[in-house]
Amino acid sequence: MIPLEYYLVVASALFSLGLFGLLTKKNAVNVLMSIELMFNAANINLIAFSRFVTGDTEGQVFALFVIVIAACESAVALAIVMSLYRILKGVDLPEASALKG
Amino acid sequence: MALKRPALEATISNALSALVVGGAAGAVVVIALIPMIAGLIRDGLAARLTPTMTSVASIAIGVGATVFLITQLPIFLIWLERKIAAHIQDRLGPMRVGWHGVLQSFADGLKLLFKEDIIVDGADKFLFKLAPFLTIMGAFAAFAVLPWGEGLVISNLNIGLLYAIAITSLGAIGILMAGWASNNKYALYGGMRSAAQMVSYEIPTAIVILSVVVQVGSLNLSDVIAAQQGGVGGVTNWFIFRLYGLNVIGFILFFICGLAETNRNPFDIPEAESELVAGFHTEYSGMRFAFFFLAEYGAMFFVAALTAVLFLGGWSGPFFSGPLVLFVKTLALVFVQMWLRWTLPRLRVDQLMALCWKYLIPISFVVLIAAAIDGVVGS
Amino acid sequence: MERLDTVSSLQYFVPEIVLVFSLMAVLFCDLISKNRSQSERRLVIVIPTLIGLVVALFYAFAGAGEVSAGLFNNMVALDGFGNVLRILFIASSIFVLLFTVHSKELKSVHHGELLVLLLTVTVSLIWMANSINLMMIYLALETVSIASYVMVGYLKTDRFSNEASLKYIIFGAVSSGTMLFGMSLLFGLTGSLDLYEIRAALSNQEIVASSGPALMVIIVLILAGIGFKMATVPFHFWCPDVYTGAPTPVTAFLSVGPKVAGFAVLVRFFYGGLSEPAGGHNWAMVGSVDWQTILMVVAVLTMSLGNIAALTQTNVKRLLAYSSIAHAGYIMMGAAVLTGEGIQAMVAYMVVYLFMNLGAFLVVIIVHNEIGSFEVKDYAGIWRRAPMLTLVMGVFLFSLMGIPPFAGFLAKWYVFSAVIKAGLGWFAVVGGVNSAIGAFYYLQILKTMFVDGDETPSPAKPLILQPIYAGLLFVLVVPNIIGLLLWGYLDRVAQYSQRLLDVI
Amino acid sequence: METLAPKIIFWVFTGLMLGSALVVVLGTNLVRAAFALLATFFSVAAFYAMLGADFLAGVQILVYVGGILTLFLFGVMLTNRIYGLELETATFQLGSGALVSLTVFAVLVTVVLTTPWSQTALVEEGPTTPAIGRLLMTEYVLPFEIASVLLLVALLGAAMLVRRRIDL
Repeated sequence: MIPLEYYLVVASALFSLGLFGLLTKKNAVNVLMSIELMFNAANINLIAFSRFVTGDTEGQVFALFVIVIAACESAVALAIVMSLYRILKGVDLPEASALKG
Repeated sequence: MALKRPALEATISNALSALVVGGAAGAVVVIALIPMIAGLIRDGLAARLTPTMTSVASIAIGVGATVFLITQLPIFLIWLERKIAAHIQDRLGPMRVGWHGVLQSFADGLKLLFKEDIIVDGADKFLFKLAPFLTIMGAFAAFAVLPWGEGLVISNLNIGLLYAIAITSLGAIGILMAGWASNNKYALYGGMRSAAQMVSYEIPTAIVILSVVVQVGSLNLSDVIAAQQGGVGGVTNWFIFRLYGLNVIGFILFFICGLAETNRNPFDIPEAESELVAGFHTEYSGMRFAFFFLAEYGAMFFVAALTAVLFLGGWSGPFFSGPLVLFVKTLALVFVQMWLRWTLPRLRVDQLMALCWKYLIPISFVVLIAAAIDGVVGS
Repeated sequence: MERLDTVSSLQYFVPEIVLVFSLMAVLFCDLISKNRSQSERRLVIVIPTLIGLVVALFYAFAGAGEVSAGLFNNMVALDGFGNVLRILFIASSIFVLLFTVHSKELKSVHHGELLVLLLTVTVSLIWMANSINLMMIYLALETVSIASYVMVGYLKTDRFSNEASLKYIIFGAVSSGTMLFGMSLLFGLTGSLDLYEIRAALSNQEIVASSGPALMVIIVLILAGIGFKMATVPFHFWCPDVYTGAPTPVTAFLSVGPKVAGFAVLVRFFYGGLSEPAGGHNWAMVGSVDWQTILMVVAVLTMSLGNIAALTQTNVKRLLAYSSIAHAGYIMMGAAVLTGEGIQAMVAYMVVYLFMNLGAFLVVIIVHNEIGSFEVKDYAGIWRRAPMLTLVMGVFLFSLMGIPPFAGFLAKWYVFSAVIKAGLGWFAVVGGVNSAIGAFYYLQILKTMFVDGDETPSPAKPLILQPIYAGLLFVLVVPNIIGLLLWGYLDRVAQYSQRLLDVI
Repeated sequence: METLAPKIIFWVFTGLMLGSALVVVLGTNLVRAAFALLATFFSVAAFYAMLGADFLAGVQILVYVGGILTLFLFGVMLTNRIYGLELETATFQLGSGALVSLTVFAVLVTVVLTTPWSQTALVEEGPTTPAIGRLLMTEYVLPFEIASVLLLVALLGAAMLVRRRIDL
């Protein structure tokens, strides 16, 4: 059996990769992808803990809600990206910098 | 007649690359089979075989049977479609290779195998090669949960229906990938249309499936069939006859959505040849093209089989039960699919979406709510 | 602490149910009025929204009783704190709804979805402020966020609105992802999602001894999510940009609703999950992490940065954004002292803040309707055109400064006295210095409005107020003027609000 | 054999997950990044299955692959010039980004490995669907209802934003 810590380390790696993408990517859609990696990392944690620590399905229910929320969030986020694209004809974040000060 | 040297080389290299592609295809099919293999190890034949034999024998049988089924079935279906089309249009169709052209598809397959393997300039080569495998994987991995008889199911997953809906969505990704990688605007439009269509129609499909799940109380396909056994003549317990006729609506909805999910007429705008050349597979040729074809017919067969399982009692029949019953029911539904294709005109893209969002989804919710109320009242 | 099941919880849940039904009703009214003229249609959707909010407000007042319980199997709390905030949220939504009616920015867009979103945010703010379960906190917070992303980007043909929305959603998604990761680790550490069970688990000495670093990481990660909603340093980046880009009524709403709810989550999380009552009005931390210091540092940084950055702003909305960051710092002071007085001070501050901040934004909306600009320099000469409006703005700004006769002073007095009572004199001094810095930029606006002349030679034409805005200004300004007279009421509210779930 | 197989599966999917995540964050081609996400989501689903959460694994594939990934692909393809494959995605602050994320990774791993998680005895894996359904209808009924409000609003908001017509 794979011990709990293995899953947690993999989740941490995934989370850090998401963070890295977030900090370095310019394209808004790519940033959103990196954020999805972070959500997935948290979900792995939740499910691993629900298997190894609590032994019930509470963590899985939480993960289920996270998936629902992630879906809603990416739908709205991509809608905003599309809407901005119509105005700017591009979705690189440094371009979207009319708001400054 | 001796071939000129360059031509010979070209032929050999084409044949070799086809073999490589074929080999890779085999590998992918095996990957698609992993859930089935796992299922086999877990429950499948384990009870009937001795422990030492279990793993080896069941893997061999499972893989062998499934590979045979999913590779040979589409070939037969393609021949069937051509014959049906021909007879609907008052002609004979393929007649030359074998009895009534029954071997025509094999000849075509052989031809495709030896065709030059073209990858267009400017294509994203990696994704271009990956797309057909993904599509065929999505279509065939779903077969893992299809029960053919009492205990005759490759992987008796207790989330079987969820797995079936989920894994078929891989096909949409594969098509989108093909459309993108081709670097051809018709292909891209076709791919995007197709993905939009599949994703939209997944909603009513899932809701209709849920209405059946509510009536069964399980996501396991074997349980779905078990719930339909008995009744007068072994027929009246089928779901299509239950819920005061509302399940008939569910059945029709599911069948319509099935057509749309597999991009069949009248919902075949993704590959509408009059608008988009051939849609997402415009640039594909040879073996890879054949893969898309196989995937389409595999998906057709699976959708028909799932319809039969959900509403028509699956492998349990009026007189006798078994794999053959399911096969006959499925073929009957496949025949209706083909019949529709050669009868109905194609929908426009806005009509297609309006049909889904304005009609199918609300109606499917009505069926689901009715099933839920019936369940509450019944208990 | 009583734990109620679903059915018996419903009677305490009437305002929320009213809000959910009215949001569906508004959606329905919007659909059936598709073929009407624009003004008719606006009426058809505004009226049900208003009715829903008013009815919900009525029930929220009626429901502010003495009971205290964990509703829906300990998902949300029913207690004094929550009841006060519930009224606060609904009241601020009513104000914002009336702000939108004649706003020039929102004149050309259809209001249907905006009002549905407003109702959704209102109801989910209530859920967010009352959640006592990690999953509820996360879900309610995300509902607030997702609805407000759309509200910020509501002017879809406007570049600023869209950019603000994109920034908001990216920062929001990042911070919520970070918070989620922290929550998942906390779930693993304590084996529970219920805040009170988490507190019980963290009181266990065995866990405390070995989990110091883990708890530290968890607190930092979760603070990222809450800090985003409160707009405290270092998660305040989005705030000026989003406040500037969003339609002004939405900005006004964001500066009150989600911020207050963020503080409510902070209180629920830290007072409910990570500390326990220690006699009298004091709380003691559980676990081995000194999070009180973290909160104090964040509070000091937040108000200093907010005030200093506000000094150089030329755009009114941006200036008010930094001012709201600074005010978040003052509210945070109340949260960091770990006493009942601290919570009282926070709630008192938030109640007063609602009136003064919404008032200031209303003046901004009115001025923008007239002159079409948010630049401070364009405010020159307003005094000659609209003396009453300028005076009213003066009251709001003096209140925000915390000058004695006005209500803002009362709010600051609450916070500073709570801090001094907890024996943190230096903390109060920092707050005082910050208030002094803050006075500068507020006075600058006033100076522009009163002293600077209008450069245009044409005679100033008087600014005509919409009657609805005049009424709103009156409602908002009166509590600010008679601030000191309201002391008694505020005191009662504050004391009532201190009744957190298990400390009555 | 019995003990080796899960390990092999674990490492295969770990490699697949992290490798494809690397493509997502390091790759220069946006569309490839989106398709690499497919492998990430898939291997996360495999992790769920290994952890005995079969229902969640199905939902992960259904929602992430069937929904979110398709959405991302549409997002990529609609917000870029879609002809020609030079779909570069630029990066910036590579060094500081790497530094920050490596630090975070180091901290997280240290915490994860040093904290004694209070583990219980493993229960037999079984179907989780009924248990999840029961929890959703009893203890978590309020979150369930809130989620429905959230879905409604997200649908409404997203549709409002992308509708091209500026309606009055």
